[in-house]
Amino acid sequence: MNIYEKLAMQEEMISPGISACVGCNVELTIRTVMRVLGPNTILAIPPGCMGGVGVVGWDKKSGSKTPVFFPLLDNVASMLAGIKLHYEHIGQKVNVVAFAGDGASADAGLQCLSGAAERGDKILYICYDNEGYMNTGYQRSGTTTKGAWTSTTPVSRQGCGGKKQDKKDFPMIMAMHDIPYMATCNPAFIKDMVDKVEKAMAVEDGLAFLYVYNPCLTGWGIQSDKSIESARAAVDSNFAPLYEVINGTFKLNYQPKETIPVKNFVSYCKKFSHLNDLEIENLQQQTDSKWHRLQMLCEMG
Amino acid sequence: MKEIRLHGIGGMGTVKAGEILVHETVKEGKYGNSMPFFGFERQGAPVTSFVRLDDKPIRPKNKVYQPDCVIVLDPSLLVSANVFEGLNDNSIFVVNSRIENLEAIKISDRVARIAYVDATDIAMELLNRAIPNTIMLGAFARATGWAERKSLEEVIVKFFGEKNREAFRRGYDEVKVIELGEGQL
Amino acid sequence: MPEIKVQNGNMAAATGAALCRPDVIAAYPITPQTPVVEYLTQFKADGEIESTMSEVESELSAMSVVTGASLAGSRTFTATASQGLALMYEPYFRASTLRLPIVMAVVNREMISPQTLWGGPQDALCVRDAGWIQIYVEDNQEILDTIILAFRLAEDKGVLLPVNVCYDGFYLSHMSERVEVPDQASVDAFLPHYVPEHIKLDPVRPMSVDPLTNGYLLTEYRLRHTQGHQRALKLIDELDAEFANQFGRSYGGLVEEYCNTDSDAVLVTMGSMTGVAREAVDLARARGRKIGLLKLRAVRPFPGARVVKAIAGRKAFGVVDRSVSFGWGTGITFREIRSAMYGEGSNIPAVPMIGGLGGEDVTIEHMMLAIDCIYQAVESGLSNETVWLNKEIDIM
Amino acid sequence: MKYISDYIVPIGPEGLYIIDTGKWRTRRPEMDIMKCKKCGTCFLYCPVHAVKRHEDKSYTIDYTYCKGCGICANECRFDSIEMIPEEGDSDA
Repeated sequence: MNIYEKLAMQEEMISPGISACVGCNVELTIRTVMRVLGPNTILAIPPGCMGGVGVVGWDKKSGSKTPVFFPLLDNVASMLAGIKLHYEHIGQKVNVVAFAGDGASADAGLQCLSGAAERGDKILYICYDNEGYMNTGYQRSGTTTKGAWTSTTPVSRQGCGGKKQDKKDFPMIMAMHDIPYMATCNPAFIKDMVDKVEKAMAVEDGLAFLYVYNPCLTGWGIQSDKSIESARAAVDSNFAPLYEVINGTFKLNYQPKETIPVKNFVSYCKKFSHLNDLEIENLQQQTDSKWHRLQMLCEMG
Repeated sequence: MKEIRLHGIGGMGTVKAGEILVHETVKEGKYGNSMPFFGFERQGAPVTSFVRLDDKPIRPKNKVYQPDCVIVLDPSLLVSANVFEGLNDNSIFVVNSRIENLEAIKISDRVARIAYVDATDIAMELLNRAIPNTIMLGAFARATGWAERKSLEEVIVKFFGEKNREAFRRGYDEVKVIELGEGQL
Repeated sequence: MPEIKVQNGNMAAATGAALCRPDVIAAYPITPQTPVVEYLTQFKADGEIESTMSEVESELSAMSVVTGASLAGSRTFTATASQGLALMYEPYFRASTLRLPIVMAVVNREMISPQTLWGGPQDALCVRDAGWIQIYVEDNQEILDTIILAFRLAEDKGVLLPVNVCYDGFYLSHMSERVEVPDQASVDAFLPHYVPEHIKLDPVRPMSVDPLTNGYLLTEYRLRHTQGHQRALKLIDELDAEFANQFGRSYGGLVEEYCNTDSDAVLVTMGSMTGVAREAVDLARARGRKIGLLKLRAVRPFPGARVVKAIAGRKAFGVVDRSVSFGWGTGITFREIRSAMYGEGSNIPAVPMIGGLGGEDVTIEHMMLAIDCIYQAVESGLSNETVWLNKEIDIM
Repeated sequence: MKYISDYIVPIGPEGLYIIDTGKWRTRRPEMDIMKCKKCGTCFLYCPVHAVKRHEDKSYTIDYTYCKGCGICANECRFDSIEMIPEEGDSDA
């Protein structure tokens, strides 16, 4: 069955009419992954964009049609672990899934997620990285790219500023927990994403983690129709590569036919518009060195 | 109600000895409580433990300030700790010591009976380790009569194994008891 | 058949919890609660309990795991102390506002600074308005019995609230004494299975939990939450009687009075210091003072009516607190008791006293001093400033 | 099982309701059937899943909740979708 048939066949699990921004690729991501996950799922939506837009609704009227709840920003993985322990205790199979932003995952919620990963709690954790606290007005987070404008890393009238620190390499941090399955996804690569959700669902011996790189139209200043195009550029420039780590083995899932410069990706986003050539060159160098490291890890098999 | 204070050194089983006394008294249908003095407990640091024994439920859940009996598990504590502090009149002093160590210190005149035994020596001989607690419980049972000998022996064997039966008996048999009518040693 | 054992307070707590057959247990070690975690994991290793355990990485996760499990329908237990409770605060508040019948032992320990390990209920008293039921106990038997009772209380359909069973660190947690352990069958008879009917995350019947809710509806939830506490106010007394009927032990329910029928003044205490207070009351009475004792057990819901009944008509009362209400300069329960008295129009002299902070011992001397202070108020007809008992004894 | 949810715990119908996101639209995507190659790209990328797939493998756009983002038009490799400005606010 091809991807079109598969997705068309599966029930839409998120009600229409949620108030995500026009063109939001996180809305696309949650709709897609929830179609794959299906009704036998308990969904956690911590504070963040998807909570804000109404995914925690009720009774097929709005939001998720599966059981859904708001965990706290900093305890997503632990609450899910508790739910999963209950279902394991009574011997019932249920997908217990987090759909959480980078703030709830890589910053405030990292301790709980790390603990759950180490303990091998059998949950599926999906982190959508839109590089900041977008639901509260675009503040910086640990995963914001260096140099990016955010409301807490402003740019001066002279055109200087933006985030001073490097982006936290969150998928790599999770991979190094030696969990059974870790994969990166991108909304421009739907088939790849669907495959990875299916693999993650099949994991039975620990935590499965999916990282989705979701450029934020409103927060980053991207035209709504370029939502997917800009996301694709992040992959094609090797800035946000697609790879998976299965029981410690790295595998590259996509090699651009022709790698584009990071500058091309950056040019989609107003949040980088103040960067000078040197700053963009630094981003390019960092991207190259991380890509090189990833290739080495993949070559190790 | 009888109140007891145990002085020991970390690693000697001071707290456990106090608990054993409670186990014995409860086994006999009576009441007791035992509580360590809570510090940062480490090997080699002084440890104090408090025990109360009674025929009826015991209400105070705190430290013992006026003990009727003091058990000292190591002779060094005779010098380094204030083992006579707050002692009740006519109290009983049970100590792991040779007679020479006792002769070197001033015994409180509130002590009416001294019971001493070289428990470290016996422990090294029987257990190959300087853990005098079960020997001292034997000495305590003999010196005070506040614990049933058989019953206490059973509790000790249950907690510490058969090897300690002999240790307890040696303590019971070898302890020397001196009545201090006039506060003289 | 019940079994007579010697247990320290932590073992009594672990044993009580085990008898309630929790489905999921998650706890993180912290002095002086650590042995509770060790005992429960040992029970599990030995096959004595069927609970699923989670060795969490923090108290934040301990509370979060039991919250999640309870949301899915499990009976859950955890335990903590001081800084651990503080770290839990966020999911702690939420457990009560989601009306999840979690039972958590709090092994009371002072809050830092300065760095301290020792006992004192400042930790739990500071979160008394986070919606939980809080019961403070006096001895190890009461720890075990109250945990069993706490599950009945928490899971009652009219209550549906989490319960803290609070006991003093070290003074009870590390003190060994005689404890009668009920047999499993009688506990099973007292405590039926937990079947959630108010909230459950289950794909069979999808529901959303905590949709964004406006203030109008939030007010309704708060109102119902307080009604749960009102129901608990009645039920704690009723369950005490039912428990006594089945197990032969009673603790007075919300409060316990001692030598208080003919008293002309009342001493109020809470927790493990109450035992020494009983001795002091006996001694004072032998010396001709008609002092009565009130032991506060429930702090939430606050047993206003029973407190008033125990104190009203006397000439004065005094409260020995092992906690500080900053800004008031008194102990915490003193303020609560005084509020209850004032609410009933009773304005007799009241003496706030603070003792035993940071695990300092509250001795018979302290309690005799406390009684003296209360009788000074009886004679002067005036309320006192806070008496800091340990400092006063040092000066004397 | 009937849950006793009223005001005990925050569950139930007090959540957010379906928003008429169709009203947000300033431009509407119009598909030229003649140019469409039924590749399904628009179906994959529509964030609100407004593109419907039919049994004959054809695709149409359901405007009920379409927010008019323009992703479908931008992604279509065959230029079969064009964004047309909405005329007035007749459906507002």
